[in-house]
Amino acid sequence: MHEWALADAIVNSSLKLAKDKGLSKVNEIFIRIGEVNNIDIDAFNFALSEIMKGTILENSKIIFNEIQANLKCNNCGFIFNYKNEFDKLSEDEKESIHFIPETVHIYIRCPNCGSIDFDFIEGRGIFLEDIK
Amino acid sequence: MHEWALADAIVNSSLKLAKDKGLSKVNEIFIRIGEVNNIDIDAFNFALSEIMKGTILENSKIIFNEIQANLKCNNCGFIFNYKNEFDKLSEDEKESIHFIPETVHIYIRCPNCGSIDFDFIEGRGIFLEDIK
Amino acid sequence: MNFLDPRVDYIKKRFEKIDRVIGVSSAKGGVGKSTISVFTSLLLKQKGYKTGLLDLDIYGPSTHIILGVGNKKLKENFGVEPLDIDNLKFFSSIFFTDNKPFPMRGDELSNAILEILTIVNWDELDFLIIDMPPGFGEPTLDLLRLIKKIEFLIVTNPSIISLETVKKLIQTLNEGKYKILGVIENMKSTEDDLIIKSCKELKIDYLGSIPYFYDIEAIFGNVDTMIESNVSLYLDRILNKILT
Amino acid sequence: MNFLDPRVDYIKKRFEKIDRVIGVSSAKGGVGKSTISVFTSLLLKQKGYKTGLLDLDIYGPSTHIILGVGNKKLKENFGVEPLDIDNLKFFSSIFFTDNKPFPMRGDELSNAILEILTIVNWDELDFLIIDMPPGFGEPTLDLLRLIKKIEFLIVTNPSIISLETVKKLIQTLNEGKYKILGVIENMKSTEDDLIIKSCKELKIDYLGSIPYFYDIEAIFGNVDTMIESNVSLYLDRILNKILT
Ligand SMILES: Nc1ncnc2c1ncn2[C@@H]1O[C@H](COP(=O)(O)OP(=O)(O)O)[C@@H](O)[C@H]1O
Ligand SMILES: Nc1ncnc2c1ncn2[C@@H]1O[C@H](COP(=O)(O)OP(=O)(O)O)[C@@H](O)[C@H]1O
Ligand SMILES: [Mg+2]
Ligand SMILES: [Mg+2]
Ligand SMILES: [Mg+2]
Ligand SMILES: [Mg+2]
Ligand code: NI
Ligand code: NI
Ligand SMILES: [Zn+2]
Ligand SMILES: [Zn+2]
Repeated sequence: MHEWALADAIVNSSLKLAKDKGLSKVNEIFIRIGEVNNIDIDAFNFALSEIMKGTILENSKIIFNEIQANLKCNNCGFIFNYKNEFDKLSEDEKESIHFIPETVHIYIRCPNCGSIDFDFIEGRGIFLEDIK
Repeated sequence: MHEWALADAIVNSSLKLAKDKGLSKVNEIFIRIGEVNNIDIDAFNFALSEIMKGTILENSKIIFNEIQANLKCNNCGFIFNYKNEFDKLSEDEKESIHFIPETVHIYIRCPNCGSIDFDFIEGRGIFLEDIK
Repeated sequence: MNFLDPRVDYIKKRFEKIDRVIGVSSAKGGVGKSTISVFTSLLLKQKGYKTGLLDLDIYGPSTHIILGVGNKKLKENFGVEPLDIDNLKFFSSIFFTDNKPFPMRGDELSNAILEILTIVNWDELDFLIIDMPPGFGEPTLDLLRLIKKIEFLIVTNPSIISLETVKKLIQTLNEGKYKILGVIENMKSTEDDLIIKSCKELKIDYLGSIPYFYDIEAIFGNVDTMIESNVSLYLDRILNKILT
Repeated sequence: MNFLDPRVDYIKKRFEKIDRVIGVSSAKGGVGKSTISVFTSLLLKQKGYKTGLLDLDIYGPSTHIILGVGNKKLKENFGVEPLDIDNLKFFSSIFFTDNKPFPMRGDELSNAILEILTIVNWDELDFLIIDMPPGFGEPTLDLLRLIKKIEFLIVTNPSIISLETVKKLIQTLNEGKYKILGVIENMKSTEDDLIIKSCKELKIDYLGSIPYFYDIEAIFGNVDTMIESNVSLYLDRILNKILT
């Protein structure tokens, strides 16, 4: 479960942000999750709550904001939905993307022109949106 | 005057856009000019009107939208105004930037941390905004 | 921004006046792309072709060293005119960098490349030779996007390490149906047929080899000597195969 | 986006557990960065140091070829664990690319690098050796930004072309006050002192040279033979200078 590392990173940033904001207790954590990262939310959630134990984040409510992924082709300008392409991939390919989302450039092509040269418009990465 | 080439490029794109829009005569051309390109507006204007002669763009009013340049440091996050740094440069350095704006990375540093690793937020490039 | 970048169409227009655009590529560094780019363009102009040489390795420009060209001020004429070296038209970013380091991220690099393709006024050419940097980033992707008629001259040395990366380049170009002229095996010093065999497997023309010349750099900077050199002798045979 | 990217701080935290981070760089391609990265990490682990090797040349990964490592599934444990090769911890993007071409623009490359630095769990190390790609783009800029304690081992071959680019790298690192361990002159085959002289001018330590070994690739893939090889003999003397 490499979700543990991602959870650890989120906790690390949340603690820093809490300090910056002068919070002595955190109750809500807002996390933005890009579809491409294909996170196992249950595992991620579990990891988060385990790692938060004994910190000012303990028992915080985690609010996930899941963002659909869209890509734009630099060759033909076509904007396309990630999910459709993702569903066609093998389990191994899906797993590679789960670890290193940019490997989409290896396994996916622009459905309009076949180009390898496209970019994420949105839906990539895990971000800390806010804490309260 | 390399402004001639830039004017030629704008005319080329304006004619294409006019075709796409189905216009048989163009009266106004809106051009966005980034501060970094340091365009000689008079020369540019002159070149434009010369090149437009005999086309459906002839006698169009040119409306320039000049955009101040701001940069953001990837190393320290500092956002800084381009003009202040530009004014410190030699004539040769200014000329290099006029031709290839990215040479700012050679001649300018983040005023906060000294890093070479900054990006334009805005104020780079010449764009065709619209025609009417 | 959703405004129209006039460079994209203008570049296509500029390149309409250029008959053949040849990217000297390998994705691997240090195999002789720059060396072969320079000798190729010298040989082509010697044969009477209107020839241009564009150094697109902006992080590590080398062709000016091989040609022996220092900092020059370029003339302006509907853009900037490439330098005229005894009828070879030459452009490198070094004319604007004072030969200083030019570190930047890819989107800035892409912008610099588009600007160069926009402003350099090659006028009519039979051949434009483009010296490519290593890697698979903006320089390659932008050329693939903007200059569909580009042909690739692929350079490797007789090494399993280079071959591995070169194979990936060929795979990518094949997939996009770009034209590959073939592979040049540079710095060959044994009879090893690793590259020849691999070309067969990849169904790519093996154009020939250039031996390892110990003292090749001794003639750099002297255009006439370079044209008369053994490097040119070998390269000429290779070029004749792609001139038909 | 203005949201907090948790990777930036997490990478710094991960690297707190690594004593010395050494980037093997030159900005020029084909000078032996990957070869020296591999031999260096093998020698360090042989001396008993906890050593990691990270291949950051994502467009043209080579260290797996030199090490003779094929595709492997990595274990997951607070991220992914690097491959253990007889006590050398090794990570390359090839474990996730099926050894296919991986073309992408710089911002995507930067994202891939940040992801790798975030998820790879090196745990405690005495040395992490990073095999750098050529160029001056995201891989270099991101390391300079994220790992301030990084030290640079600069590789060149005895060529005026390589030297030109290497000089630019040194200039950039000096300006940012990064630590430069010194220069290794690889593939030396004559007594030419171009590089030695230039190091003096640049006030950079010339750490020594490694001869041109004709058949170096014959031992690639055989870790034990590599450690016993002449390459290691030469490199070992050089490394002793930076181990103090
Ligand atoms: N045929 C050859 N024999 C010997 N040395 C060569 C040969 N071709 C190129 N070189 C040398 O090899 C090095 C790499 O060549 P270069 O053209 O810079 O490669 P690239 O552009 O692929 O990085 C240079 O030092 C160059 O002088
Ligand atoms: N000392 C040496 N003698 C002979 N060949 C070498 C030596 N070091 C490296 N090489 C060869 O030179 C080529 C480039 O080396 P590599 O490590 O891939 O360079 P880089 O990582 O800088 O691109 C490879 O084919 C490698 O086998
Ligand atoms: Mg992008
Ligand atoms: Mg940018
Ligand atoms: Mg080169
Ligand atoms: Mg390498
Ligand atoms: Ni996972
Ligand atoms: Ni001008
Ligand atoms: Zn497309
Ligand atoms: Zn800064």
